[in-house]
Amino acid sequence: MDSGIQISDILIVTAIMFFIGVYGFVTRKNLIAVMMALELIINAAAINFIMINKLVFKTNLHGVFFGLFIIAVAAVEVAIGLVIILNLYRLRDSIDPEEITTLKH
Amino acid sequence: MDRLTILIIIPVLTVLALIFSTKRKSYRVIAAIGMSIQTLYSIYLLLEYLSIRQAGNTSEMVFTRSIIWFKPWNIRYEIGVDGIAVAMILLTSIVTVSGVFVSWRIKDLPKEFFVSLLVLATGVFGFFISLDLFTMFLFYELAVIPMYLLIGIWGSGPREYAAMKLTLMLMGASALLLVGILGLYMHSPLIEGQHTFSIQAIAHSPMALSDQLFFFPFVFIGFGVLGALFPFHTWSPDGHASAPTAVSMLHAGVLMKMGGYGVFRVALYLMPEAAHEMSWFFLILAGGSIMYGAFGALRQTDLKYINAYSSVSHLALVLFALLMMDAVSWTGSVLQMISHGLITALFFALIGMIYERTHTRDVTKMGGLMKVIPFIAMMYVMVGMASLGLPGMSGFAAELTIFVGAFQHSGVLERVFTVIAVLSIVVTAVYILRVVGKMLMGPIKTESFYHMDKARWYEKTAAILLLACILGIGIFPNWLYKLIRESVEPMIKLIQ
Amino acid sequence: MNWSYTIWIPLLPLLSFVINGLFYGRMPKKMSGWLGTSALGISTLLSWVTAWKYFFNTPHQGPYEDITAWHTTWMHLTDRFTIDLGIYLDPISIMMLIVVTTVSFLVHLYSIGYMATEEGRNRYFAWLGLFSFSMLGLVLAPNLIQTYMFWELVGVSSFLLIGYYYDKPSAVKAALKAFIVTRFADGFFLIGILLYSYYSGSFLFEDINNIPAILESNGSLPVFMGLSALTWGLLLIFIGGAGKSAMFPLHIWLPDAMEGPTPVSALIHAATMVVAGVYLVARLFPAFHASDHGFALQIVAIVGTFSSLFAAIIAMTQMDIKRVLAFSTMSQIGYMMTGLGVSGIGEEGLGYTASMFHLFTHAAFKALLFLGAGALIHAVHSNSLKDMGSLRKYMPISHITFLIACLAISGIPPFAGFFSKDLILEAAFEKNKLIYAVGWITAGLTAFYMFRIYFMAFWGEDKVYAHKPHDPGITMTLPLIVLAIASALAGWLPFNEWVTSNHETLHTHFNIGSAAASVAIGLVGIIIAYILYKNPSMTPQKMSNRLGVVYQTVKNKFYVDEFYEGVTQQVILKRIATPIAWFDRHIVDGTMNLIGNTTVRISSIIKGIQSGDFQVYAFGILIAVIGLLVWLNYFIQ
Amino acid sequence: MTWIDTITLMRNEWSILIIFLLLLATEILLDDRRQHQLIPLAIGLFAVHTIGSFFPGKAGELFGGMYRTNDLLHFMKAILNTAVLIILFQSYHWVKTELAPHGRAGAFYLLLFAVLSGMYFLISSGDFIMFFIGFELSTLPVAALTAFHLKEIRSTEAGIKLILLAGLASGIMLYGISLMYAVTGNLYFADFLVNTDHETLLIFGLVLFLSGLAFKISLVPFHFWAPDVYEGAPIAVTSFLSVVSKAAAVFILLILLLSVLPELSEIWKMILYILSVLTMTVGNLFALRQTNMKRFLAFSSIAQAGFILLGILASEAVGASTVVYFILIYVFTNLAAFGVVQAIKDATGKEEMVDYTGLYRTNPRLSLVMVLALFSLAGIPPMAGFFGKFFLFLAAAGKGYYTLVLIAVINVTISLYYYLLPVRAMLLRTSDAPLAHIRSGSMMRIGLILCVVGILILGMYSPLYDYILSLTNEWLQ
Repeated sequence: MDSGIQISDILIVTAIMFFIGVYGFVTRKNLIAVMMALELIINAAAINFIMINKLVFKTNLHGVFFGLFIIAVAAVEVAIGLVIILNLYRLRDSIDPEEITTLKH
Repeated sequence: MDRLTILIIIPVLTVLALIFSTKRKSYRVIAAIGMSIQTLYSIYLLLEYLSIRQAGNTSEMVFTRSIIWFKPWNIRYEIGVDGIAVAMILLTSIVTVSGVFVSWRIKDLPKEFFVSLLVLATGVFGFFISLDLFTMFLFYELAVIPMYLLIGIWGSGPREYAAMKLTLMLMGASALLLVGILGLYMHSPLIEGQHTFSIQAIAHSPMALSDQLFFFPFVFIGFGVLGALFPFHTWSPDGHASAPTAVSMLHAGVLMKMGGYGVFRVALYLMPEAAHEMSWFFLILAGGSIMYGAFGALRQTDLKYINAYSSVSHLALVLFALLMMDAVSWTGSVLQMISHGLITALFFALIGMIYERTHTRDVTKMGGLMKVIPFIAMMYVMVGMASLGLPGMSGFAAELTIFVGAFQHSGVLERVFTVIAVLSIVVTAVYILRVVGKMLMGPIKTESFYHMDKARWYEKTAAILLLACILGIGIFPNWLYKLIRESVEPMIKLIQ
Repeated sequence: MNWSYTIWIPLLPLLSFVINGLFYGRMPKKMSGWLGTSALGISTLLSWVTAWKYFFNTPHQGPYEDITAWHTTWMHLTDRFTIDLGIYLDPISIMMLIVVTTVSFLVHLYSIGYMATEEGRNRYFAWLGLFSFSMLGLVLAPNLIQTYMFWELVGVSSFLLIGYYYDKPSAVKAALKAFIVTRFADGFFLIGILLYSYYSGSFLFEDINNIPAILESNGSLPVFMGLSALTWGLLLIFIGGAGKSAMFPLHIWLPDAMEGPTPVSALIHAATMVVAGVYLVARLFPAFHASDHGFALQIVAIVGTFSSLFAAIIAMTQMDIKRVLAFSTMSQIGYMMTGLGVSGIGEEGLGYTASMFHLFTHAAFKALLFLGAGALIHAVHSNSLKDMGSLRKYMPISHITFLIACLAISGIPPFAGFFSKDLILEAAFEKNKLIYAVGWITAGLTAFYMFRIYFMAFWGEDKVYAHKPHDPGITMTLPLIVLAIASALAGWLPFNEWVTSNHETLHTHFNIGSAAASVAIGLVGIIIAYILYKNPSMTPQKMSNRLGVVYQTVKNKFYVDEFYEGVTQQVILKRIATPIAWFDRHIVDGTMNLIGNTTVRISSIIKGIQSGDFQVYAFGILIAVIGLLVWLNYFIQ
Repeated sequence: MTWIDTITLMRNEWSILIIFLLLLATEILLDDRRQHQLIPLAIGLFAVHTIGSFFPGKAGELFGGMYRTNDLLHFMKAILNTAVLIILFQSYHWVKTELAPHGRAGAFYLLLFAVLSGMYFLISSGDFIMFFIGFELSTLPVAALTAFHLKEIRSTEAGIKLILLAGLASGIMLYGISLMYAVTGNLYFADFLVNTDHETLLIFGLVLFLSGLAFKISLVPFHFWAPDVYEGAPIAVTSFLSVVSKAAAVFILLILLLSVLPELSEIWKMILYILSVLTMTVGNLFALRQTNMKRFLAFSSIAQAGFILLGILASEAVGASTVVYFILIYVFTNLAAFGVVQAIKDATGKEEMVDYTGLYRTNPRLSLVMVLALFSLAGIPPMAGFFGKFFLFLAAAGKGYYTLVLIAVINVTISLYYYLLPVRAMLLRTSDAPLAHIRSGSMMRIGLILCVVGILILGMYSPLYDYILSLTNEWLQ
């Protein structure tokens, strides 16, 4: 069955996602929120892969598998990230990006 | 083991001996022995060379040896000497050995001092024997870096500043030089599909004029900085002022000669057309700074500054003569390099001795030293006379040759600057005699100067050795002239 | 005939220099003096022998030929420019040989006594040996470069000897002045040599003097300001000569040079070195004469004449006996230059011969005057004429010899000076009346100032002396006597047979008129001096007061020194050297430092980028990515 | 493809996996008090592994081209192994005293080896999936290592910065890959760009993708994380980051550009050109005024990366082999410097440049090692660094990048200035309170001696360079 979705639409959507993610990444004042923004970025890529595979290159499943791997790895990444953030929270009870600027110049 | 590599082996072995020796007293002895052997060996080399020439060997380079090093780039350990190189090697060894003697009483970290001194010497020797641009460049940098430590650790005054400045300016120069060398390599003739760093090979098929015009300035300035080319000479006064005696000797006596030698062997020899095209510009720089340096020296009161500026003036004369692109003046400039090497070395040695006794280098604070330290004072007068070109001393022979050679150019620019160069000897006389009059003659100014210890044996050894060479060349210059001239001849033929 | 032994004439003094120099300090007392003296004695003997052989014992018809007695290649620059060291014998070089060795020998002898009490005696004799060697090398030179080399060496030895009392500031100052002024002249000398030899293609005198050959080998010579390159070369060379011979305006070093020991003044600054300039012009006489119809020669004549008058005027006012003699030397050398200047070649070569003759006689009586003055100074321990008076009572020998010298220099027959000076005046008379007039007046002035010092020193009222003056010992009186005999009789030598411009006998005819004139003016001078100074009186004082500013100007040597002082101090040092030094330290070096500092400053300006806030970093990355995209787009389109 | 192939071709991966499992097992068995016994085991095993990795293997593909290897790749892995081995030697004392007591030594080694295996896969990845896995595996655990000092805020901060920015980078990179995928429809390197013309989308993808890699090599302006992380992380990790992961990233970049994306060369050459200029210059300018040795070395290694790009720009065999050669030299040189920092930190806990004042008088050997390392970094003969740099410039000049070379040599001069600053502190100056004499342990000594030998020999010993070149030639056939 053929839905009316064009690849261009997908790319536009994911591009928007991507930039929302970046925006969030740069602006959020809470590390957890930053992590979430990061997820947006990565998932934008994942969606790209899957949809491109689905809509353009139907012959094989490279994109889909790539998508799966991306999800897995993203999970790992978040896990490690959260652990470190947790540790930070233990050291000084705050997860504000502004706090962690002791290393500079 | 071929003849020339030994020139590198001896200092390296000496360095190793120093590193593994532990007795504090023995360092200087080891260094002295090593360098004496080196000197004897280079004299032997000279004789060997002469005999080979006698035997009728007319090839440009002798004792040549070429070992492939980095095949992909066709980089070779290619060595060989002609008369010029032999002369420079002899100069280097003599200056080095007297430098070792002068620094006999070095207090702080003697081992490290002699090690760096000898590493420097190694670099210089390697530079003079190498016929491969890569090797040459390698030895060049090897020779420059120890200066930083030598000035920085054992220097006086604003030593850190001086050392850093000297190193950066010379290394900046070598950066330019590197670009020039790469250019030479890339435009060198293809031998079995490979470019080459070999000087001889490049010289026999130079690159197109347009490329030469691009790369010539890089190489000329790159070496010129080391040869105190205006306006890149300012490292040398500060460097001299802060450097310990022996280092000033090597620095002015040998290191700066590498500049002139490089200009001569690489810039002019490998890019002659460009040299002809651009000589006017550099002629103005060099010819101008002959007078410039002399007048600069006129106003200094610090002995080392005076001699630093006089070096600027004399080395400008060297570059000036090189730019004349004429057999006689080239020979003259090599002569001038050698004679100036000996003279400045002796100058700085004596300054060191005087400073050791008076604890000042300010001319205006001294006076009447002739009475208390007659030997050193007399030596100073003599070397001063040599430096202002008194006949019978090496300086005169060199300068006369340069002037005669330079005068064979009837071009207006050449004429004007030749006249300026000749008149500079007047200014030289003024600043030299000013020092002699103020410092050595006249009444003794300071109470403490009445009793100074006389020159010690090692000081005398160094001074007499150098003065002997100066006089020897001055009275019998012809053999040296012949030696150099015979090597200059083919180069000139090739580039014209 | 073998002349190669002549090499020993210069070598022996060199030997004495080397030995005295090396064993300086370890030498027993007096040893050095006798060593030098004996060395010079031998060379003197040799040179007399040489002269005898050359003039009387060489079979020659026509001119005396030039002999290269010995030579070796010093530096073989190119086949054209080969620099030889050699010994070149011809009439003038042999004449100079006689002068130099004899005077030097006598001075050595004299110095043994004069310097007996000095500490650095060995040093003194070493320098003396060095000087004699260099001077001999100079006169024997077969080519210009050798001339120049020894020219420099005599300069140095003169520097060292003037600065003999090196702890005396005035002596040091004088020494430096002498060296630097002459060195300045030598700079032009060297340029002249190079310029000339570029066209002549050789340094050898015979090639240089052979103008026609040069002209046809070069085709047309470049002309600058109406003078050919050769003339310019000769003029530059003459500057060198003028420097050494203390011609105006390069004379300022000579009076100060009197700071040296008196025998040195006698040897270097009266008899030998200062006439080197004259000798040089004589050497190149054919060239001077031929190029541009002797234009350069006219310059020589003018400079010479002016200097002679100029110096004579100053000499009348000086109170220091040695300075008077110094100026008189300058004036007499002026005479010699005039002689050369007005001379022609061949049969008109009277001036040449006369000048050489005067050089010869002048060496004798001027050396005598200086040594005599030395004796006086030795006796009264002062240079000033104020401290001398009626010394004739105490030191008869000195008195007689000094008187002879004065008569000689004043040109009173039958003493030597009369003949030579008279010949010069004759030559001048034929050439140019004005020059003759000046010379004639100068002769009068000379007589006046010489007898002024004579009367002031040996007559006048008795002064109070620390200890009674007396004639010096034999080593000092002997030279006086010898020289006195020489300056009395040298005039009778047949110079016109020996030393002539073309080496052939020159037929001179004694011109009674001009002789009478010059004798007359001489006598006038003497008489005036007699009236003024025979018996102490206030008249000289009054006269000088009446002259006022003029007198002051003259007494201060026309303020020439002050002028030079101003030029060197104000212009060269303040206006040129100081700015250059400043420029170098601040502008050139400043730029280099600026480059370094700018780099460091930039790095501290941009440090803010590394703010430490990772969100800023992220933003930076984003910008970078977008920037790259834009940049690439720009390229792809 | 037989099972035997999988072993021979993947022997590095297998052996590291075995070591990994062995360590895991022993760690589980050992109780925390005896943890330190783990250390010699780890080092010993890994030493064997390293030596083994130098034997040339055989070339081939696995898993339908997802994994491919050849002698050059083997050699690259060997380089990485050597680096890690030296780091293990140098970190011995630190692990023993800081980690083992808290029973964290095992974790450290496991993470380290995990990262290393990730790099193996990254280097010999045959398609973008494998590449991505390798890339993440060689990044994420490092973040954990960076934050290994749980009690230190700086360490944690560094960890956070690394993990987040790395995430961002990989996100960008993934997006780029996806765009390229959209054009090519293929993820295998082997025939990645066949029958595709250069659409703008592809170029966009390429740019985003390269940005990701540039981040890992810490090229300006993707370098911001590097100094902070380097300064915050434990020295062992810092040296790992600055040497090993940088090396791995450069290798894969080299492989991708030269063997996968050669058709796009004029595009990526433009990108690398500007990146290299920026990297050299900015890196140097920042390094000028650093006072903390680790941060100082961080910026210096950023600048060095800029020089490496010259080699990649030169491309072809000579360029590639020069890059590998330079990396090899760089490994020894940089680790020597970090080793000295580590030794001094272990003994005195100091890592500021001022603390090094007058070091030569008390610790001549250590400071000599440091001086040699710095001179080598500055490219002073006869140290190896000189040859590496010279050849890079030579390669670049060979392609006519004279302007770039000129910029580079000027940067070398600037870099000389700041490399001389520690030398000045250690040799030229004398301090009234210098650091006491340090007796570093035997392991540290072995590590340092290895480095010094490398610095002195590698440059002069030309056959090595010929060998690498021959490998590169094989690979590029």
